Amino acid sequence: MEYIYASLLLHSAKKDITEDNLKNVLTAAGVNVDEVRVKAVVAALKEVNIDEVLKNAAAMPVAAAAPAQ
Amino acid sequence: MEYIYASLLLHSAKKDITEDNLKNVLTAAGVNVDEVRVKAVVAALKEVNIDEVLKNAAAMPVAAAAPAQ
Amino acid sequence: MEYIYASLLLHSAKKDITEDNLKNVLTAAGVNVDEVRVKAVVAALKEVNIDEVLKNAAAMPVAAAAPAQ
Amino acid sequence: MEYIYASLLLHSAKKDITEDNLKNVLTAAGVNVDEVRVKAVVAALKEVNIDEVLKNAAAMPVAAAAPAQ
Amino acid sequence: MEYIYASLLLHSAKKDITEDNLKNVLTAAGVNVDEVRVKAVVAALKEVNIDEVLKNAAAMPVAAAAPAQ
Amino acid sequence: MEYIYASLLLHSAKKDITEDNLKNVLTAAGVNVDEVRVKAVVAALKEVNIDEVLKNAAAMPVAAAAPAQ
Amino acid sequence: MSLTVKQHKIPQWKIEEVKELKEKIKQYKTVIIASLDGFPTDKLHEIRKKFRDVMEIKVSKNRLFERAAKESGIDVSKIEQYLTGTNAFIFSNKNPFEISLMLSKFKLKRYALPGDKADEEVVIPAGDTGIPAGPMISVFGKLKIPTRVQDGKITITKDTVVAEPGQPIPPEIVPVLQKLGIMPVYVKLRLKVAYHDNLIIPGEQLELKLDDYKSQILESYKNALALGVEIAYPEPEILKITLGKAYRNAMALAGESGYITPESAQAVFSAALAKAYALAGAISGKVDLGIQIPT
Repeated sequence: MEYIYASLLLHSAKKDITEDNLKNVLTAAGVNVDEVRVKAVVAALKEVNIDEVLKNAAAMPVAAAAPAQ
Repeated sequence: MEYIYASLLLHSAKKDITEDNLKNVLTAAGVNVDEVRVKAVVAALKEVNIDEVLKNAAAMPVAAAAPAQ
Repeated sequence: MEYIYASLLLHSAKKDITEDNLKNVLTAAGVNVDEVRVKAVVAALKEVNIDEVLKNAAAMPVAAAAPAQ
Repeated sequence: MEYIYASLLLHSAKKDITEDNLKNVLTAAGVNVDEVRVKAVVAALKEVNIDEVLKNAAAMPVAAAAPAQ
Repeated sequence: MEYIYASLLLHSAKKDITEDNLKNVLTAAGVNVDEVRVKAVVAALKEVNIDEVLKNAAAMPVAAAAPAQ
Repeated sequence: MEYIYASLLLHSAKKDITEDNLKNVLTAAGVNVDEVRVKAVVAALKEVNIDEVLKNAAAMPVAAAAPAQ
Repeated sequence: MSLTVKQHKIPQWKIEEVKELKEKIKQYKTVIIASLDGFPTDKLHEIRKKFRDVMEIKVSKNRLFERAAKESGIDVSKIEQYLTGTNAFIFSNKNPFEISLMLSKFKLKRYALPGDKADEEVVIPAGDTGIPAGPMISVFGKLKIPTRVQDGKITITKDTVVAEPGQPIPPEIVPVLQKLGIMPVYVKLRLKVAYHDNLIIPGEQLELKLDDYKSQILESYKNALALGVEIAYPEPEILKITLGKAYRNAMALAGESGYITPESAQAVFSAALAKAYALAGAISGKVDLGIQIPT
C-alpha cells in the first residue's frame, strides 16, 4: 500500500502526484522504489478524481477485505 | 491528514514511526513540518496499535465507521 | 479494471489465472498489455480466494454498506 | 457469467462490444463460444447504457441496503 | 428487458416458457422478435428454477440488493 | 402481477399502454382477460411517470422488498 | 533599590536551588510545569515513585524557577503566564506528549470530599462497618443501604451502590467512605505547559485524544482502499474489494440487460421484480390488482 499512501500524502499536501514527487516521498520513507510501479500509479491516478473517490470512501466495504485477517 | 498518511506509509513500509522518519517523509512531500505535531503523532502512535485498528476496521465495519459520520 | 475483468473471466471459465492466460485475454480485447502489471495482478491474486470474495460480495451487501450511514 | 465479464472487459478497454470482439476474447480465455449466446448478449447490451449501469452499481448499495438495517 | 418481462408474464400466467409462447407474447407487444435472443433466454431459463429465484428475490431483500451494488 | 408484467413489457418495447395493447399481450400469454381490470390499470398508469418509477425502483430494491421479510 | 535588596537578602538555599534547577534544565530536554493547586501532596510522592526512571519532579517557587530558566537562556516571557500558584516542575528526556500520556494513564485516587462527583462506581460493601449504632443508622436508611445492628455495631447486609460514575457523591456518606478506605475520586496532575527543544507546548495540546487518532487512521486506510480500488491497484487486500466491485458490476449489467445464467438469474429477476413492484405500488391505490404488493 506504500504507493497509495504516498500518493494520498501528496494529494493531501496539495502537491501534484508526479513520478518525481512520488519517488521522493517513497525514498524518504525508506522504500525501495520500483520505477515501473511509480509510472503505473501516476498514470492511473491521472484518470481519477481523487477528491471524489475520497468523498465516497467512507462507504468502502472494508468487510470485503476481512479475510485478510 | 498528511501526518497520518505519512505514518501509515512508514508503517506499511515496515519502518519505525520516529520523529526523524516522519519529518523526512513529510519534507519530501513538500509539507512544512510542524515540530509539535510530529511529536504528538509519534507519541500517540506509540500507544495506538495500528494493525489492531485496521484489523478491527475489517471485522466490525459498522462500529468502525461510526466516527466518520 | 481490464485486468480485473479479464481475471474474473478466466476464473469464471475455470481457467488458471496465469500470466500467459491473462495476457492472451487482454490482447484479444485489444488492450496494450503491461507486463509488470500482469505479473503484479497474478501474484496478488494468488493470495486471494476469489470464490470466497465473490460469495461475500453477493452475500454481505448490508454489512458492506453499513459504514456509509 | 463469462459473456458478461468479457463484455465488461471490452467496455473497460473502450472497445465496441461486437460479436467478433466478444468471440475473440472468449476464445482467448479458452471458452467454448456459443454463437447464440454471443448474439443474444451483443443484442441485449445494445439496449443498455453500460456506463450508466456501472455508475448506479457503484452508487447504489448504500441507499439500497440502508433501510434493511 | 422485454424478454424478461415476457418470461415473467408467462410464468405468472402459469404457462411454459417455450420459444413459441415467448415469441407470441413479444409479437403481441409489438416487439421485433430476435430468434437468437428467444433461444438464448429459453435455454438459459431451463437451467434456472424460476419459482425459487422469484421467492428469493422477494423474500431476501439483502440478496436482492446485492447485485445492484 | 400479469397486468403489471404486461404493462412493463409494453413500456419496455416503447409501445403505448392502451387497453387494446394490454389485452393483446395478456391474451397472447394465455391470460383470461378481465376487462374492468384492464381499464383500471390503463387509467391508473396514465397518471404515473413510469420511467421515474422504474428509475427509483432500481435504486431501492430493498425498500421495495423489505416488508416481505 | 530592588538590586541592593536582592544582593543582600538572597539566602543561600535559594541560590543553591536556582543552581540545581539550572542544572536540570540543562540536563533534560523536556520541562513541564504542572499545577499543584488542589493536588494532594502525598499523591505527588506516588507519581515520583512510579515514574522514577523517566522523570524527576521538583516542587519549587515560581520566582526561583523563572530565574533559573532565564539564566538558562529560555525566553521566560513565553512561560511566565504559567508561573502562578503552586507548581511542580517535571524534568525528563522523553517527548512531552509521552509524559502526558503516562501521567493520564496512571490513575491516582483520593478520598471523596463533600461536593465531589464519583469517577467510578461507589459501592458500600456488605459487612461490619465498625461504626457504633447511633445516628449513622438513619444516614444509611436515607441512602437505602440495608443495615442491621450486631454487637452494637452497624453491619451492612448487602453491597449497595451509592453513586454511579459522574454522579455526585452523597455528602453524608463521605466519612463512611473514608472509614472504609474507599477512594472514588481520581486526581490528575494538571499539566500547564511543556518546554521542549525550544518549543512551548500549552497543556491543552498535550492531551492526546487517542480515539481521534484511531479514527483518522481508519479514515486514511479507507481512503487508501478506495483509491486503490479505483485504480485496481494489484495488492491482495485491495484486489479483494476490486473483485467484489467487478462482480457486482457484472451482476448489475446482467440484471439490466436481462442476461440470464444460473449465476445471474437472481440479479435479473430481482431487477425485474423490483420494477414490477414499484410500478404496482405506484397504482395500487387505484387498481385492485388482486395481488399482495410489498410496498
